[in-house]
Amino acid sequence: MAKFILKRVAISVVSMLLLITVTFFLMHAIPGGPFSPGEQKDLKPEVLEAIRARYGLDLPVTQQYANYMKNLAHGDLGVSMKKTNYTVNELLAGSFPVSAQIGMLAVVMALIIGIPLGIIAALKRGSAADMVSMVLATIGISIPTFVIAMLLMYLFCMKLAWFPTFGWGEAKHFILPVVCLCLAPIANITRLIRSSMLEVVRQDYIRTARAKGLSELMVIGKHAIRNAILPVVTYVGPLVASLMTGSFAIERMFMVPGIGRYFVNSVSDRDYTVIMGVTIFYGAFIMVCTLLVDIAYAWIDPRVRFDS
Amino acid sequence: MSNHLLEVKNLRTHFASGGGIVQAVRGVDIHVDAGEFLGIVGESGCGKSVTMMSIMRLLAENAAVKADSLVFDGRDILSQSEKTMRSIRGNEIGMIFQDPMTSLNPLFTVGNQMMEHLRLHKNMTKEQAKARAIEMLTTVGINEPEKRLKQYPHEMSGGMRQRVMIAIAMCCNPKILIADEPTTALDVTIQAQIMELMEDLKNNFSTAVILITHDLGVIARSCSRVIVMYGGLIMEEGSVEQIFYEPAHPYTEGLLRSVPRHGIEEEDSESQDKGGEAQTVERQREKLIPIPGSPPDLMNPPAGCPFAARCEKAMKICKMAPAQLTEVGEGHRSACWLLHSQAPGKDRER
Amino acid sequence: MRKKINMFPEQPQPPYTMADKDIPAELFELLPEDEKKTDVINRPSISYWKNAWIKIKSDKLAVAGFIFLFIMVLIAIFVPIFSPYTYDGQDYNAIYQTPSMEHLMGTDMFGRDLFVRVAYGARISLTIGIVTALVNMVIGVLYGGISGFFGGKVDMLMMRFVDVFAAVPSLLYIILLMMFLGANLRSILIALCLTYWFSTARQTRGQILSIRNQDFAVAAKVVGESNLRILIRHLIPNSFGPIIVTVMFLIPAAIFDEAFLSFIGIGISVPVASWGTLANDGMATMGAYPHLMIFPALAISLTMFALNFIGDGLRDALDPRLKK
Amino acid sequence: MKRTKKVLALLLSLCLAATMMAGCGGGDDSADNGDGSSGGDKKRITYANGAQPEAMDPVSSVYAKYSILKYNIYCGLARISEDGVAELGYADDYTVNDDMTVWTFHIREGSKFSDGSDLTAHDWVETMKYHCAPETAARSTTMEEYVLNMTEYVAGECEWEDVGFKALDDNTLEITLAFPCTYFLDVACTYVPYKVDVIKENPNWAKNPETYITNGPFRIVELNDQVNVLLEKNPYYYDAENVAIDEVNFVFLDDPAVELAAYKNNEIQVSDNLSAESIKTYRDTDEMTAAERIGVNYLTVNTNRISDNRIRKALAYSINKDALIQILGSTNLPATGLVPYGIHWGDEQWRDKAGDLVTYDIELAKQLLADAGYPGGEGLPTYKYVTQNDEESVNKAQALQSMWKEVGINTEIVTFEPSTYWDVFDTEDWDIAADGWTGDYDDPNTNLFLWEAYREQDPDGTLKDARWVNEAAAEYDRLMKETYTELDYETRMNLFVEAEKVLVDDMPILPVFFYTDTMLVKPEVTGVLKCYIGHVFFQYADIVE
Repeated sequence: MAKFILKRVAISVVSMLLLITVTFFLMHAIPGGPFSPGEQKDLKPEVLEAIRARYGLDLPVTQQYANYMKNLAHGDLGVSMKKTNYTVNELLAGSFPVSAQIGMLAVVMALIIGIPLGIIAALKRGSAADMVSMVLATIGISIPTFVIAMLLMYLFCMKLAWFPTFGWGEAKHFILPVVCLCLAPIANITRLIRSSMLEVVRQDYIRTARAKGLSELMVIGKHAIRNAILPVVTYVGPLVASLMTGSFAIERMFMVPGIGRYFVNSVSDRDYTVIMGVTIFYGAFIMVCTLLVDIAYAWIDPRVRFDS
Repeated sequence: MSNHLLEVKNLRTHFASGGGIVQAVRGVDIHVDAGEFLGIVGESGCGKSVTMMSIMRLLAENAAVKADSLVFDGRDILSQSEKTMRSIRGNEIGMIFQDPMTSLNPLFTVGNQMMEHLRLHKNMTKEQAKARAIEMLTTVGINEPEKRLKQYPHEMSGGMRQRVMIAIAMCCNPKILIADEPTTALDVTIQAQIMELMEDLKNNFSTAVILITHDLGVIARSCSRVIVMYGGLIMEEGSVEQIFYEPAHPYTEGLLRSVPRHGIEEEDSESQDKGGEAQTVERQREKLIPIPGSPPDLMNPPAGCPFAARCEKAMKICKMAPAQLTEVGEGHRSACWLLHSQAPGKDRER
Repeated sequence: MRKKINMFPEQPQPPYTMADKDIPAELFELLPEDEKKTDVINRPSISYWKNAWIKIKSDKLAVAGFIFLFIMVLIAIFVPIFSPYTYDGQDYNAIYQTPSMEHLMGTDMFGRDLFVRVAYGARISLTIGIVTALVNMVIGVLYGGISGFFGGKVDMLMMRFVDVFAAVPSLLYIILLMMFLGANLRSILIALCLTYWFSTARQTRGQILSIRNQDFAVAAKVVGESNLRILIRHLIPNSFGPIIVTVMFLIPAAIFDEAFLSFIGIGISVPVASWGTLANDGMATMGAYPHLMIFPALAISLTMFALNFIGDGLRDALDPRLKK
Repeated sequence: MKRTKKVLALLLSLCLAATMMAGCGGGDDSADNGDGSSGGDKKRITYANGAQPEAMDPVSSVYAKYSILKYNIYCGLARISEDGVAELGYADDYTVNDDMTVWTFHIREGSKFSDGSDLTAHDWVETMKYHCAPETAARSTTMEEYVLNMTEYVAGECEWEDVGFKALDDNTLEITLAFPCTYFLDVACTYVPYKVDVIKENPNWAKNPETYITNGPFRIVELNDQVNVLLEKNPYYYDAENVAIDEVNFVFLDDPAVELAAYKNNEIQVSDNLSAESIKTYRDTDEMTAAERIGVNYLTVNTNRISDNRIRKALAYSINKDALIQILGSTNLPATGLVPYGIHWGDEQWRDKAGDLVTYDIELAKQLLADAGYPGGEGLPTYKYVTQNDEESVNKAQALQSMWKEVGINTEIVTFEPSTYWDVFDTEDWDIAADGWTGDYDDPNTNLFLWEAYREQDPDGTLKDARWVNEAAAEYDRLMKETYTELDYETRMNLFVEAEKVLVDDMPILPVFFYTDTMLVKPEVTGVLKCYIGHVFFQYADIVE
């Protein structure tokens, strides 16, 4: 187990290095920059140069890269080039908890709703319940999130005015974003569980369990679900990572002060340090989530535990 | 006639499938007595497993079971509640399956899987169940049972897993053990060990065993009585000797000619006293003749004898009507028109 | 399947039983060889692909999906050709019209016919979906195939490479690449093609690994076929079913991502519009002219529906593990 | 069963942990959630500020997103009056010399910062010294070109002592200009004092309401990143007695559709980031006000590529501005020249007095095109039209594309993000580029100076080769140069008229719109001022039931 984790951590470190490097140079390769002369016509070239020098942008890119890596080694992600006075660490610390909060709620909702729905669909295969949950699940993955967000916004914020259109901190601000975020995962989990459940109930060990005279509750609740849940565990890792790090569309629509907006805005602002910070954070978070999922997987599935 | 432990009369099991109704079992009579070792043999798809699953009422929802009588231990199986059935399954009737690699749940320890129904059926405490599990593992010949209880199926070999399966099936002291091709997926040497184990268990626990197999060799060494099935019907039944030395049905003959019998070969080296049988083996090894053709389509079963199309002695009547089981000897019955009084001699050459 | 059917239909009474004593003697004549066979319904052994085809045909949702998609393709091809309107033809006397016989889906702020624009958007979106899926399939299958087939160090290296890149948030790369390449259809295709193939590669590798030691592959090796030939002729075709399913689900993913790029303003360039752009534009005036958003959103959603149903159908039909 | 429970328990605890984290992070916004609910019996106005200012620090903040906030929390030597014109602010008196180059302001006695500390003429000097110091490397400019030697100081070419910005005593500020300026009072509105000692001491001052010390009608009490800034009335403001509103909540909404919904729901009371839909909804109600802003939206033509001014004029005359305005659903006015409404000539609108120079005339456009040798556009290349990728710019581009197609001119639209657009603009790899400008003061110069030759220089001092460099341009420069020294008002205005005619006659730029500022204000809210440069002021506002 320890060896397995070590190996995974090693891969993650290499991945991170590569991620940082590729992002860094790709970011510098795209046209424009945080202090482009065209955008700041009214600034004297000398002043612009001074600003660029302050952020080390006057150095050759390779030198900037070296400096960045040096700071990174000390855990310093630098200061935002656009949001003056804010360090990237501060920005992440301020916005991540918000995204994490709604993300985690959405994950929990997705699990609580998706798993039973999928199980019911599989057990009552071909029944009306199956059809309904599958159609619902397909709807969930067929409508783009931003369209759903817009529709909910239109209906509940504009027409019915049940929810505020902006603001943050209270339960009423959470509900719509969480609903939007969890729809697609519910759909995916339902479908995943259904298909894995269908496969599992055909397995010999389920027949064995029945032949032992176990009740249906035991057969399904103990023997089938645990096996059927394995694919979901694999799915939940990346899901947790992507939901907790925020969705740009949702956060923009519902004015959520989360990290997801930095993800896109930093790129269009060419806020180099924030681009890097968000990427590193996101990449690391994904890797941690994947690692946790693998550990959880091994915990549930003894075969993996010993194979490593 | 209820003195049989299990008595099945005119069992019919049909499946609904996309294209129509599959008549998997089309009227089968089986009886098993306490302590008996019954073998059921036939090609895959002949209905032998479905018959057993029908008895256990473990078929999928798309199956329908009908029988003139299906009585186990004085109780009518078909009219029992699902709850009663659960108390029969695993408790009074144990069952083991073909592939030990997939028949155990990979995510639970062996001990967990052994103890769950012990606690359920016998109301044992955890400790009692554990003690019983250890005892059973020892009985089926597994070393260090306490350690094994904590292991997961994938940590064991196939043979050992089948022993565990047997232990699971036997630990509630069932009256009948149904073994559905228990050795097919195993190595030849392991096969012998498993069969030996089953014989021992039958003797020690006076459990009746129904052994389903397509391996005549396995039948020959262990069973006292044999049923030969084909196309959802019983073709022939009788004692091992009757079936092997006086087959009364061309299908049984065909089977005997087509199968190399490892089991017997091995037993051969162990027990020299069955010289005659050894000779048979010799003869058959010289000339292995497969039965041409393929089994009938049970979605549209033939009106007559299901084997007619492949039978080299088939007559016109064979295609028109099925033959009923006809007594040919003490407890030896065969369903073949050749046994009809008007039929020509059995040795008519084609 | 749930229909109540009589599970035990009446069986014809056999004309004779063993108990009959007066069966015509000719019936005990040997059955001629040619008459024997008539009884055996030797169902032709059905190949994997034929079986899949039969299954797919019986899957109503998948068939509906195929039909919808086919109609959508026809619309995409023919509506822009035969419509009296063009996707960029503006008519200031007809702005913001609601659906009518003249304009089936109404008109937008420039008086452009929305139906033609949606049809034209279908070209863009479907092109993006299909091209992305195909390119990724080719890259992924080859990469995964080579990795899985050669195994060992090659596999280790190739898969670590995939691991590393797959760990990276792909959307960020799509955005960066789009900015690098400029906002147009070609850039979208390049960006999506560069970032999607990891899952296909991983899956192909898994498939190849699981079958490369099966008899037929070993047999081919014994016969002396070259590695490449074994890979292309034997292994890849045999692992194609599950891969096709994965690739199938790439199409909706690509269409979605393109819509998202449009949403954040780096999609394809005006006046050409994809469904994503149309839906996004429609949002701006959703309160007053909901049709501008509803029709493109419907087009996206229904197509996603169709693609998902087809994907599900294909999975049921092609995935050998799910065989009944 | 047990293990399954464990999984659930793990998930739940993870969730709880996340919630707790969030709780800690969001702890400081518990008092107010920026949701616009009115705070007790206080008079509060909630205003949607568009997107959040990218920086709260006045030396780093470049865009209007911050300046609206800035002029509600800071006040300069002069301020914008209730009528929207410049009047004295923290200076209660001023004198100016005859050639309009030395302005001496008298700062009000007893002026205070919002923390109660003294505010003197030295604070203005310190502010300018800090803002313009080369080592500050400020991203925003502060009208430094007006002050003698200030640009040199910014560039590090001279000492602070040489700069014409001096405190003669605690209450006297003497500003020596680089050139004569009649409208300097307008400029003086922008000279606001920062609390420089705090700023220098605490680099994080702008993130904390405690250290965010200002001198305007309001001061900051709450700062929630990405959510809102809450202002309260500043009791130390010199004119505090005339500020009726207790609190102004600046919330950050970057989507006009959301803003409209918020306004409809009365979550915000003042909205000025309007979509076409909002304008359509409220156009004929009293809640909407539209006022001219001294800005003009125009297209710059690459005269190097389209050197024939007949083609440029054809482009200009084929723009149906009325239709364009209707399509975009805006309240902008068709630009008939380059000096917009809102610039005055005496008491009249400058534009009305100077007359219309460009109108929609498609026949003329076709004629011009034919004269240039391209009848029906035959033989013309497809022009590359570059623009930003925001919705309005893209819509405008599509409409223009279609209008030009009418006369046979084909264009290709290429969009860029705001962050790269101006770099692309500088590459001059385009034929037509979207552009626009909002002036700073009520004088034609604020718009017309844009096309003076010096603006078109590369850093090495040479003229950019793609820009307007022909004889007409030389004539234009000459006329503009005269306006700087001409002190007679009428003569000077007439020089501007002549210059504008030269410009429009050669058409290096194609005027499209004069901007108007639209704003929605709930009926119970009065006195919200939108000034001629588009800024919203709340100091004169009130809520009446």
